[in-house]
Parts: sequence; structure tokens; C-alpha cells
Amino acid sequence: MTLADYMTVSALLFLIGVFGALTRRNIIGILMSIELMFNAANLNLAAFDRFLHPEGLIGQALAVFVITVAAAEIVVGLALLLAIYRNTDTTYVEDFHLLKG
Amino acid sequence: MIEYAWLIPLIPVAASLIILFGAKEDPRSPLPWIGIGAMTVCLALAVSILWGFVSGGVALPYEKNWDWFSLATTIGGQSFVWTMPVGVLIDPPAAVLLFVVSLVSLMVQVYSIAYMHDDTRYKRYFAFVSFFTAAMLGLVVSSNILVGFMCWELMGLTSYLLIGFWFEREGPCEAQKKAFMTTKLGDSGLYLALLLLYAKTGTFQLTQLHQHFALGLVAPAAATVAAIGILLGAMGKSAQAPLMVWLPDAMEGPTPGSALIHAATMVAAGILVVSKLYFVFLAAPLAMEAAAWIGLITAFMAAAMALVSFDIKRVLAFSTVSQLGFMLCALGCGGYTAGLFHLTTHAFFKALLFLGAGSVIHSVHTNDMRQMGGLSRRMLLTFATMTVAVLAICGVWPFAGFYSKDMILVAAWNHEKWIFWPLLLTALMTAFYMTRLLTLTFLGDDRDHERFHHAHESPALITAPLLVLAFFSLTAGMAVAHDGLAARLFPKPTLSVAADAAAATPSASVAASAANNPQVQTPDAEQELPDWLKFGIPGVFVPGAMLLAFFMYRGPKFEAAEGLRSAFAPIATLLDRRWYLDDAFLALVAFCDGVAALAFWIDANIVDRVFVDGWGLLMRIIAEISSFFDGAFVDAAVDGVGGLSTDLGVGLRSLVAEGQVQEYMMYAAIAVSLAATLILTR
Amino acid sequence: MQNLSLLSPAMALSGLAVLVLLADMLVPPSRSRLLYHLGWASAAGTLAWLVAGLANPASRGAGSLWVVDAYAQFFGMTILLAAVLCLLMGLDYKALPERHAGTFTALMLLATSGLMILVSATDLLLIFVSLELVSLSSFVLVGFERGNPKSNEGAMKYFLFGAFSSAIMVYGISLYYGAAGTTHLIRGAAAPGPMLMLGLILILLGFGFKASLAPMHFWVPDAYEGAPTPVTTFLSVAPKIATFALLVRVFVSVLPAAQFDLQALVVLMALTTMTIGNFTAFFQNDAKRLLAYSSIAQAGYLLIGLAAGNGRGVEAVMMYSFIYLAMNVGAFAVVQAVGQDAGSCDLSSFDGLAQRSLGLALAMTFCLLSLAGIPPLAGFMGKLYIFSSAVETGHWWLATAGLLNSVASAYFYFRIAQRMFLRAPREGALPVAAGPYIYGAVAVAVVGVILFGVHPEPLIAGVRASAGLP
Amino acid sequence: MLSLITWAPLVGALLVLLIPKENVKAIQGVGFLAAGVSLLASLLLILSFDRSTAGFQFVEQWSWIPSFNVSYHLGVDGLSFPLVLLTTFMSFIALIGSMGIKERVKEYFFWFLILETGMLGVFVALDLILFYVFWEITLVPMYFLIGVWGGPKKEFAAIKFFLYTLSGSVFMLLAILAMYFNNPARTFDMIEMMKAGAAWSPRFQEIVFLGLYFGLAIKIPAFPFHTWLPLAHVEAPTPISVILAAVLLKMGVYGLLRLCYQMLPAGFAWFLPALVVIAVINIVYGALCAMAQTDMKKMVAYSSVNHMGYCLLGIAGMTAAGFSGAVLQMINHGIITGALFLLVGVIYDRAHTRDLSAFGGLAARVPVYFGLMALTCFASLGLPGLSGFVGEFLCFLGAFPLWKWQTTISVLGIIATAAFFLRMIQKVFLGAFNEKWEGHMPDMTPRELLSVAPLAVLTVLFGVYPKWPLDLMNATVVALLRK
Repeated sequence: MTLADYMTVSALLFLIGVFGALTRRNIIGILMSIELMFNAANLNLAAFDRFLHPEGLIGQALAVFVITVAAAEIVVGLALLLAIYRNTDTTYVEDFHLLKG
Repeated sequence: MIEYAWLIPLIPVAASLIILFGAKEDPRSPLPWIGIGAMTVCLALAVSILWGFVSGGVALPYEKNWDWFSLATTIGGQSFVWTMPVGVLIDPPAAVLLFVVSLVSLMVQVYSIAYMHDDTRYKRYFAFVSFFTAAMLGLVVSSNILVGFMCWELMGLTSYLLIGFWFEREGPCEAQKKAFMTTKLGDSGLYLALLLLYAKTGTFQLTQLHQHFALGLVAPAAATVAAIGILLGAMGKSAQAPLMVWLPDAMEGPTPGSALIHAATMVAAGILVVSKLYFVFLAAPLAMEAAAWIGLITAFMAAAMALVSFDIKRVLAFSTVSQLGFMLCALGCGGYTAGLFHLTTHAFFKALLFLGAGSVIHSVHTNDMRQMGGLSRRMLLTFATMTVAVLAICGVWPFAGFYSKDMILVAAWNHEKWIFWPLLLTALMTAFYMTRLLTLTFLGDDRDHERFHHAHESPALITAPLLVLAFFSLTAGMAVAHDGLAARLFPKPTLSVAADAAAATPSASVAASAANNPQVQTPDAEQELPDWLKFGIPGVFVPGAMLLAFFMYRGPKFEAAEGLRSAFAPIATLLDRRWYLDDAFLALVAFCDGVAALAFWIDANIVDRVFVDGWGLLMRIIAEISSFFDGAFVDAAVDGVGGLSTDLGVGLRSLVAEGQVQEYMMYAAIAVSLAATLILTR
Repeated sequence: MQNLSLLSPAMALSGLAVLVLLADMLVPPSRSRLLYHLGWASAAGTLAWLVAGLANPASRGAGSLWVVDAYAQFFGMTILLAAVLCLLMGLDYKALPERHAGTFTALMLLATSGLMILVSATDLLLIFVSLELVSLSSFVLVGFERGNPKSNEGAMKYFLFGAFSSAIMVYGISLYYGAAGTTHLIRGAAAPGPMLMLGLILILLGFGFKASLAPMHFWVPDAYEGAPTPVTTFLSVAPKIATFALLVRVFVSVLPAAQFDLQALVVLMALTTMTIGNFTAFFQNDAKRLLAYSSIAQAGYLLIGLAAGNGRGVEAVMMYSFIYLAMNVGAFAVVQAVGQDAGSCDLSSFDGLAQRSLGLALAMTFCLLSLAGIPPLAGFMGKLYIFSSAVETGHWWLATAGLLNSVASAYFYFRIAQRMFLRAPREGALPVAAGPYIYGAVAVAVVGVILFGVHPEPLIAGVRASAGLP
Repeated sequence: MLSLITWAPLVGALLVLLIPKENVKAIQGVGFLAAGVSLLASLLLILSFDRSTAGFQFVEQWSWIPSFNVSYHLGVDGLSFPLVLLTTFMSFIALIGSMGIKERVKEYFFWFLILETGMLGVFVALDLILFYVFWEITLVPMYFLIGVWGGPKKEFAAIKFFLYTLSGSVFMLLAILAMYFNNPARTFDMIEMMKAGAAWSPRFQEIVFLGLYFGLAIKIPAFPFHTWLPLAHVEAPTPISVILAAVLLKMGVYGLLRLCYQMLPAGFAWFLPALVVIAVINIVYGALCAMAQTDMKKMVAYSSVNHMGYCLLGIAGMTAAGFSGAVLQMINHGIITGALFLLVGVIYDRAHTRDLSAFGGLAARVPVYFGLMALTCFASLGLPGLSGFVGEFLCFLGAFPLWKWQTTISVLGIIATAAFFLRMIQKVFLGAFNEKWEGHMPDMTPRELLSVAPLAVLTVLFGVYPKWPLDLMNATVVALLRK
């Protein structure tokens, strides 16, 4: 497997994530799609470390940071979702249209 | 006394202010006597000046100037501060006119004391009259044509006020507006002439202007344009064709006021200005010719109208116009002396005629001559004085009108036969319609017994002025014509350069060009009329016309006249409708209103839309577009941006659920990929 | 990890935040206002510390992932000032649940410290982390009114959009790393190439999210409307300013090294951001939403300074962001006062304010006029600086567009003024009842707006002194 | 001294803010005090104003924003000093007229005094940024003064006025910046600009000129940017109409002379042919539009368009007479039209209508009012002996040598002017008395008289003796054309 393959995969992952984020109607789904995008980045980082800069660790360090932060984000997101669910009994985005121009 | 000449216009101004603000309005107010007093002082000064000149004690022209204001100006690319003088310039004609104007005004005021008593605005009337006279005197004496123009316009104002004196009625209001607008139309010509003269000479001083012209520093073309402008002004003020429309309506004012307007001030001003700027005309033969012909045409048209009118004041008004035509024609023919001479004599007998007519109206309470007749038996004094006036205006020897009119005819004869003959005809028409007026009013039998029995002679305050004026109407001609005094009083200006004039002029170039001056004129030799005319006119023609009129109109019904009228019905109506000039004037007014309405429509519906609201509209459009991209579109529609956007908004809503996070993301993603491709593929 | 001490103010602030959280457990809910006081006091203290440190050159220097220069310090102070004012506003914001006072304060402080790190970060790693610190805390802050569905919804949208864009940014970072072999901005930029550039673009767009630049601005109105007003104020000021600080740093010191010219893109963004911000605001009927769009537009003006890109442009950005802080805080403070009084931030609640409490109305008017760039208020001086930088660098039509935009903006700013002065108040409407802290914030803001308008020289001098970038 | 004149009103405004709004008397007192101070100060300056020098006098210069070379630089010359006097005087008159304002007096005086400071500043500023700041300051108070105390369509009128004039001044700012960056001295100082201006390339000057002109033309207002004026005038309360006509419009013409002519000679010369055409359109077209009006106030508003045309024509003449005519016309128009608006306000207060056809025959009932109105109308239509004539005549005198035909057409425009004023007098005052107003038409109150009488006096005074205003400007005007 060459770097190109890894990058292709990660690009695909990223695009799938974007597509999902744009099309999923359920917030959980959107969150998962965004996770995919993060992980595409992680895959990139790891691959770069492995192929281009085997001497350094920055990529992996960064990946770890990303994973942590992503986790944190999911936490916050779910917390918000919970609050919303309490108020509106739904997790579907099209039900959120109080705020409009 | 002449060093006090500058007081002459100011005294009546002061008087009018005192009268106006002196006390509350009161029909029996004593204040008017102040005006009379002031005018008496003016008269005294004028007499002293005139007599001093005639008796050789005083040398004219007399000029004295003071600084008025200083003005930054640019002549020939050079900018500097130039001081505008104001002052008096009294040449012989001015001296004469000072006397005439102040005398007539004095008479009119005395007369008015009786005539206007217990009018609601008694006091205000006298204030106006004094101011009016002041303006005229100012024009007469001012050495600065700009000041002259100011007085000229102020006269327009006061005539406006006098004509519309009884503004509760509709007639006076229309008349005053008409008078002001028509004269204003002419004034714009004078206005432009002044601008042009200043542009060419850089001064408003009559003497300096005269020098510039005498030295031929002004191109003939410019002179012609300026002269025509001046002529326009004169046509407006002196009611020459076709701007004569306002004068007959001006009758709506109080009769003594009309006397003042017609005899001594307003209408005389036009002729006066032409005479003051006569050197411009001398440099512009074309304009001279125009003046002559316009004068002739006016004289004829007015006289023709006077033939058919039955309103005593209108007849007098038409006769005024006609006589002014004579004067302008004389000036145009080069008869400077004749024109001004007639101006003075005319002032006396026309004032007399109006005051007399006023006295008649005062006693019979109508203007319609068909309801008068035989009044000589009721008001002898008025009749006698009126007769003098009529004889004078008809040009019967030895009354004043004879001499002046004779001079005019001579001038016309010398200038152009084609002008002379119609002018002669007009003179005879004058004799006819004036006699007609006299006959209809005083002679024959009384047509309206009711009015006749209530008629009575007017009080002394009215008759005394009549007598005074009658005296002058009788004697003025003889006095002035006697041993060439006329030529001394009204010396014709020339374009020949006096050495001192050349010396006096500022620039050296002037003096240089003085040497080889193209247009030095020699006064043309006056030749007499052929004898058969010289003696035939006063001896045969004029009396003939008068007798004709007398016999046609002495009867109660004057069938002959009516017969003629019905025989020439179309002409009669043409004259009754005053040559349709009024209709033309009204059409012009209507046209202007139409244009105004159009202009405003354009302003409100095109200019405003395009240049002001256009901006707002543009903003709105951009706003709609940007809101479209922001998904706030529907709400924009709710905000009342317009129905169109609502439909679009609904359509949009069906495509993507707007106002929702995923739509936002989509826009973002699209933008990102666009930007990326854009930049990377560069 | 050398020179970590340079970041000590920021770290101290986060420490204080933790302290507040601890205090939260001790302080009884009845006395919870104490925590707010603690909050703004600690922010103010940090500010004081920072100011005191200015004189001492040891307070400046470069670390491995960060550099603390006068520039960073200037923005640090600006952000702290914003934090202080917003916390003051929070004191008088009724809708905040009393028992979460500690959390609220702590989150605000954390966000602030994150921003302070952000302005001095030179490494993508640090940038990413600090950005996330800010994002996470502000997600929560926006949704802080848990009972209020609007607040929830705004938070959710903000969160989803934020997560989305940060994911994009991270992907960009990964590409950058791949191309450069390091995440350090300045060192890494030496290796140009398509991958690096794609990475940079994605990163910049990630920044654009925080700075609310079109097309990453969509979350702004919703989040601003939903969030508690003090939070809205904070979001509209601090992150935006900090991100601009970062953007300027990147543009001045990184892109040239990467032989990478984004100017066309920036000009385009500036144009769209201004226009969309201003013209969409035309139709807003909620004061907070209207100001949200206005703040987008203001970001557009700041971008003009960025597009100019020269020294004057940098100074312009610094100066304008400082002035923007004053006028925006002032406007939002009044909105909070009026909105609380009327129970809604709908424009109609401003009707006849001039006759109810003239002081607030005038303060609002001054702030709005300043936002519209009408002299002699600070906003005009800022705009003058910005546009003169554009003119100087020959961006004629950009300056023209900006000025026309400010004319258009006057229209909707005056929609508020119109309601305050031209409309009659509701029957029996009393003067607005607002707490002293609001008035305090308003006073500070208005004084700034007027002072820097009539006497901008000190500010300009300060900006010039601290504009030097590596 | 100039600072005192300029800032006294602002100080007054701040003091007004401190007074509780119930205390109307005190508020008005402070207002009059402030305006009075600057009026007195400006009148005192007349004594020490040197009429023989063309340069700037009473100059004050302090550094303001050194980093931009912006200085607080004040000074007046023969061009601006008469306008300063006009401003202080008319503001005071307008304040007298404002005694009729009954509601929200505090805010009214606050905005009014700020407005006065702005107007004065425009005329005394010798630094472009300072100039622009003052220029803009006048806008905001105007918005509120029209919007709060105005007529039925006040909100629309106010915002239209504000946005439109603002969009104009934006281009002015651009032009100013362009001049700054092309000035080797890198300063906004006007005097420096005048020096630098000669060196700029014609092309550059033309572009900058257009920028400035757009801002100025809207204020003047020159066709086709004039349509905001009638609306603003009709909706504005009487004293504000007075200020608007008497002072604000003058700012445009002043700017045209001060900025365009003195700093961009080539650009000015380039635009001259267009300018004269615009002037003629203003005169004739303005008069025609006025003829078509039935609302007195709107008619007077359009007459302002017409009179500003005279100023433009005088300027376009490029002669000393024309320039002094333009300045004099500004003064006279300020006085006369101010009086006209006050008088229209008087009748509006009584009848609550301004429709010409609603009246008739008032002359006999309100002689004093009629007298003043007639005087003012005749002054406005340029009757010699009243001030209107002198300025107008000088404008024509100055324009004629260069623009013969255009001047001729404009002189004909005078007739239209006369026409609509006479019609107004006739419809309102003459003819039969309209019984509808029986008992509703008391003559002028002392306050109204107090506000109008001084203007009437000046109208006559400057008409027969224009020496005083002219002496103030002569030296400067000559110098303007020397360079």
C-alpha cells in the first residue's frame, strides 16, 4: 500500500463524511459523519508520519489531540442534544426552525 | 440750489415712509399733506434749477457722484476692486422733467385729497403715490444707469400696488399682475442690455458710457443688441406694441393714480430711458429704425382702438399709448428734441384729461360715455379745462400739443416719408376720437337723465389742479417753442468726440482711438414741411377731423357712427377685441402654466425616481439578492419587500428547507470547493 | 517547551477558571453572584497584570509553538477587556440560571484564555487546540439557557456547523503537515506546493468560521439570536478579533513565504461578507439578529484591511477591531437592557426609547452611528484608517464598495434609531429598568466610542507601536 | 475666537442634556445663551476682521491626529466669514422660531445646537478631515429634527434626506483620500492642498472633482440631485426648513468654491461648461417647477433650487463679480428664504394648511403679515432696492461675459420666478376674503414678528447698501481669481 492509497481512502472517508453531514436528517447521524471527517484527517496524519516523516512524531501527536478533541466535541454535542430532546422530543434537524431571519 | 438736487428723490421717499408708518390707517388722516408738502419742496427745487438754466444762471449738465459700494470685478482678465458710484446727473431735459413730474405729482396729490377721501386705505394710497413719484424722480436724476434701472423697477412695483389698490375686486388683481409681468418681460431686455453694456465698457455711468460710444469703442453689433434690449424695456414700460396689453387694464386703479401713471411717471419712463441712452441708438441705426416703426405701429393701433371705445378712461388710455407711440417714433426718426418736447407737453394735458375724466366719473359714477352727455351745463369748470386739454392733444394752434406734434411730424418727414403719412393719419384720428370723447361727455343732450341730474361740479380741491394743468397745457408749447428754447432744453446728443471727453476718459487707448474715430456724425440739417402741409394740418385737416367727430356724435343716438360701425363690423370687432392682443397674452400665460406643469411632472416622476429613489431601489435589489443567498428570503418577503419575492420564496422553500443548518453547511462546502479549485487551478 | 512563562497570563486565567469552578461548590446558590464578581475580577486582574507587564521586555519573546510580541499583547488586552465587559453584562442578565453561575463564569474565562493563546500561537497544533477550547466552551455558553428552546437550537446549529468546519480545518492541517513535515506555520510555509496550498485554504476557511466570514457565516445569526445576550456580545467580539489577529499573522508572515497569493480570494470574501451582512440586515426585525448581521458586515470591513495587506492595513485591522469592541459591546449592552425590560429583543421593544430613557437611547444611537461610520465617532476613524489603507494600496473599487456598504448599513442602523426617537412608546411605558453593571458597560463603551472618535491619536500611537510582526 | 463660536452651541447642547426635560424654560434659556454667545462672538469678529487682506484670519492650529497629519486648523477669509455670520445669525433667528416647539423640547434643543456646531465647523475648518467631520455632523441632527418634529411623511423624508446626502458625502471622502495620497506633503491641510492642487495632472483632477462634486451637488442642490429638497422642506418643521434653506444649502456652494475651485483648478475648468448648463437648468427648471406648486412651502423649496442656480451661474462665470455675486446671493438667499419659511410657518400655524387656493383676501385682515410677506416675496423675485436683486444681478453680471446665451436664458427665468411669487400673493392675500378663516386669522404675534423683522430689515439694508457684505469678501474674491 502506497501513500497515495492511504490518501485516497482518507479523501473518500472525508467526502463520505461531508455527504453524510449534509444529508442525514438525524443529528446523531450528522455527528457520526463529522467523526468520519475527523478520522479521515487522522488517517492522513498517520500515513504521512509513516511514509514522509518517519523521524518525527508530530503527526501522531496531532492525531491524538484530534481524537481527544473530537471525543470532547461529541460529548458537548450529545449534551446539547439531550437538552434539546428534553425540550422538543425530537432529534431531527428539520424540526429546528425557530431561528430564522 | 442745484447742489441740493440729490435731495429731490429722497424727500418724497421720506414722505412716503412717514405716511406709511406714521400712524394708523384713518380715512381722515392729515398725513397725506406731508406728501404734498414734500412734493412742493421738490417742485420749488425743480423750478429753481430749471429757471436757473433758462435764465443762464445755472450751467447744465451738472453731475455729482458719491461712492456707493465697492465691488470686485474682472475686466479683460484683470480682477480688481472697483467702486460703484451713485449720483445725480442733471442735463436740461432732466431739469425739465423734474419740473413736470413734481408738478403733475403735486397736482395729482392735491386732487386725490378730495378724490380718495374716506377710502379705507386713504393713507396708504398717498404713501404709494409719493414713492411712485420718488422712483420716477430718481430715474430722472440718476447719473448711474444701474440706479436708474432700480428706480425703474421700483416704479413697476408701485404701479403694481396702485393698479391693484382695490384688491378686493378680481379685476384689479388680474390687472396688476398683468402690468407687472408684461413690464417685467420688457425689463429683461433692458436687464440684458445693461449686462452687455457693462461687459463692453465696465461702467454704468451715463457720461462714461457716452464717451465710450462717442469714441467708437463699442462694436456696432454690440450697440445694436444693447439698443434693442433697451427698446424692449421701453416697449414694456411705455406700453408699445405688442406689450401694450397691460395699460388699458391699468385703468382698474384709482383715477388719479392712473393720471400719474399715464402722464408723468410710469409710461414716460420708457421714453426717458431711451432718451438717456440715446447715444446707444445713435450707434445702432437698425435699432433706431425699429424704434421708429414700432412707435408708428403702436400709435396707429392704439388710436384705432380709441375710435370705437365708449369707456372714457379706456379712450384716454389708448390715447396715451398712441401719444407714446408718437414720441418713440420721433426718437426713432432722430427727432430727439421733438420726442422729449412732446413728452413734456403730453404730461400736462394727459394729466389734465385724466383728472378731468376723474372729476366727471366722480360726479356721474360711470365710465360709459353713452350714459353721459351735456355735462357742460352741469360742470362748467371741468368742461372748460377738459376742452383746453382736448385742443392741446389734438394739436390745435396755439395749444401745447400743436408745437410738439408739429415737431414730430417734421422729424418724421425728414426721416422717412413712409412713416410721415401714417403718422399724420394717426394725428388726425387723435383729433377725431378726442373730440368724440368731448362731445359724448359734455356736449349734446343728456342721455341719462338720472345721472345727469345728480351730476355736480367737483369741489375746489379737484378743480384747482385742473386749472393749473390747463394753464400749462395752454402755455407750455408756446413757451418752449419760443426762440429755439426747445433745442436748448432738449439738445440732441451726438457721437462726435469733445476734446475734454477724450481727455477725461481713463485709458490711453481711448485717447488714441479718439483720433481716428469712424463714426463722427454731423447733426443732419432739419428741413421744414412743405407749406401746404405746414399750414394745412393745423388749418384744415385737424379742424376737419374735429368737426366730423362733433357732428357724428353730438346727437343722442349718433346713428351715423353706429352706421359706420355696423358697416365695418369685422374691423369694429377687431378693434373692440383690441387686435386680439389680450387673447394672445392669455394664451401665452396658459402655455407657460402648461410647461410648468410638465416640468413638475418630470421632476416628480422621472428625476426623483431615477436619481434619488433609484438609489434606494438599487439597495433594495441587492438586499433581496443577498437575503436570497442567506435564506432569510421569505422573511424579507414578509417584511413587505414585494409580492414577487414571496412567490420566489415559496419556490425556494420547496427546494431546500431553508434556515436550517445543513443548508448552511452545503453553501459552505460548495464555497470551499469552489475557492479551492479556483485558486489551485490558477 | 521553552518560554512557557510567556503564556502565563493566559494560563493564569484558565487556572482562575478552575478556581471559580471550585468556588462554585463552596458558595451557596443564594450568594452565587459572588462568582460573577470573581469572574470579572479575575479577568480584570489578568488584564491589569498584562498591562503592568507591557513595560518589561521580558514579557515578550518567542516560544516553540507561540510567540508573544507587542502585537499579541495588544490583542490579548483587547480580548480581556471584552471578557470583563461581557461578564459585567452577565451580572445583570436575569435569564441565566443562578446555580450555574460558576460554570458560566468558568467557561467564559476558559474561552478567553483560549483566545489569548490563539493570538500568540504560531503552530497549527496549538492553534487547533486553542480554537477548540474556545469552540467547545462557546458551544455550551450559547446553549446556556437550557429551558429556552431558541437557545438550544442556536447552540445545536452553532455546534454542528462548528464541528463541521473544524473537521474541514483539521483535514487541511493534515494536508499541511503532509506537505511541510511540520505544523509550525512559519517554518512549514517554506515548502510550497499544491497540497500545502489546499491545506492552507481549508485552514483559512476554518478560521473564517470563527471570524464569521462569508461563506462560513451562516451560523452567526442563529447562534447570536439564541445565545444569552452577554454570550452573544462576547462571541460577536472576542473570537472574531482573535481570529483576525491570527489571520493577519498568517497573511503577513506565512503566505508570502509560501509564495502563495490569496489576495483575490480575500477581496472577494471581503466584498461578499460586507454585502451579505449589511443588506441582509435590512429585513431583520430582531435587534440581536440585526446586530448579528451587522457584525458579519464589520468583519467584512476588517477584511478590507487584510486585503490591503500593507503595514497600514495591519494597523487598520488592529485599530478597527479595538474600536469595534467598544461600539459592539455598547450596542449589545443596550439591547440586553431593553430586551430584558421588554421581554423580547424585537425591534418594536425599542419604540419611543428616547422618551422613556433618553440616556440609553443616545448611547445606542452613538454606538450605531459609530458602527455606521459617522463622524466624529470612533467608528469613523477606524473606517478612515481601513479605507485609506485600501486606497493607498490601490484597491479603489474595494474602498468604494466598502463606503457604499456603510451608507447602506446606515439604513438599518437607523431603523433602530427611528424606533427609538421617531416612534411613540407604548402607553404607560416606564423608563427602562436595567442594573448598574449594564450601565457600567454601556458607559465604558460609549466613552470609548466618543473618546477615540474625537481624540484617536493615543490609540493610533499604541497600535503603531505594537504593529510590528516577525 | 473661532473655536468659541464653533463650540459654544455644542457646550450648550451638553448642558441641555443635564437639565430635566420638564424644565422647558431653562432648556430654552441655555439654548439661546449658547447660540447667543456664538452670535455675539461672530459679530465682534466683524470689528477686527481685516477687509484688506485675502488670507485666512483668526487662524487657530493645533495638532490633532499627527500620525495622519490631521490638524485642528480653523480660519476664515472673505469667502467663509460672511457665511459664518449668516449661520450664527440664522441659527439664532431659527431658535426664536423654535419657541413654538412644544413637545420634547429638550431633545429638540440638543439636536439643534449640535447642528449649529456642525454648520459653523464646515465654514471655519481648514483641514479636510475636520471639514468632512463637521460636514457629516450636520446630517444626524437633521435626521432627527425632521424625523421627530416633522410633518406627516416625516420618517420617509428624514431617512431619504439622510441616506441620500450620506451617499453623496461618501464619494467626497474618497476624493479627499485620493487628494491626500497624491499630496507630496501627505497632509489634509486645505492650504497645503491648494498649493499641491496646481501640480496634479488634469485627468486626476477631473476624477477627484467628480467625486467632490457629487457630494456637493446633492447639498447645493444642483439638478438632477435636487429632488430630496422639496420633500425635506415640506416635512421639516418651520425653523428647520429655515436652517436647511439658509445654511445647509450654502455648504454645497461653499465647498464648490473652497474645495473644487481652489484645489482642483484644472478639474474645475474642465467641468465649467457642464456647470453652467446645470446652473441654467436649476434656474429655469426650478422656477417652472415652483410655478406648478399649490403648496406654499414646496413652492418656496423649489424657489431655493432656482436661487441656488444663480449662485452656480455666478461661479461658472469665473469672474470676480460672479464670485462675489455668488457669495452675496448665498447670504441674501439665506436671509430672504429664511424669512419666507418663517412666514409660511406663521400662516400654517393658524390655518394648518399651506394650500394656495385655501386662502384669499387676507391682505386686509393681516396687514403686517401681508406687508412682510410681500416684501420678502419681492426681494426673492429680485426686485431692485431689496437684497435679492444685488446678488442675482452680480451673478448675471459675472456670468455674462463668458456665457452670453446661457445668461440670457437665465434672465428670462427671472420672469418665471416673478410669476409664481405674484400668483402666490394674489391667491393668498388678494381678492375676496375667504370667510372660512373668519376669526382664525389674527395678525402676527410679537414672537413671530421678532423672528421675521430682523430679516426684513437686513433685506432692505443690503438691498440699498450692499457695501457691508461686499467689503467683507472683495479682497478674497480678487485673490481667488489672481491665481
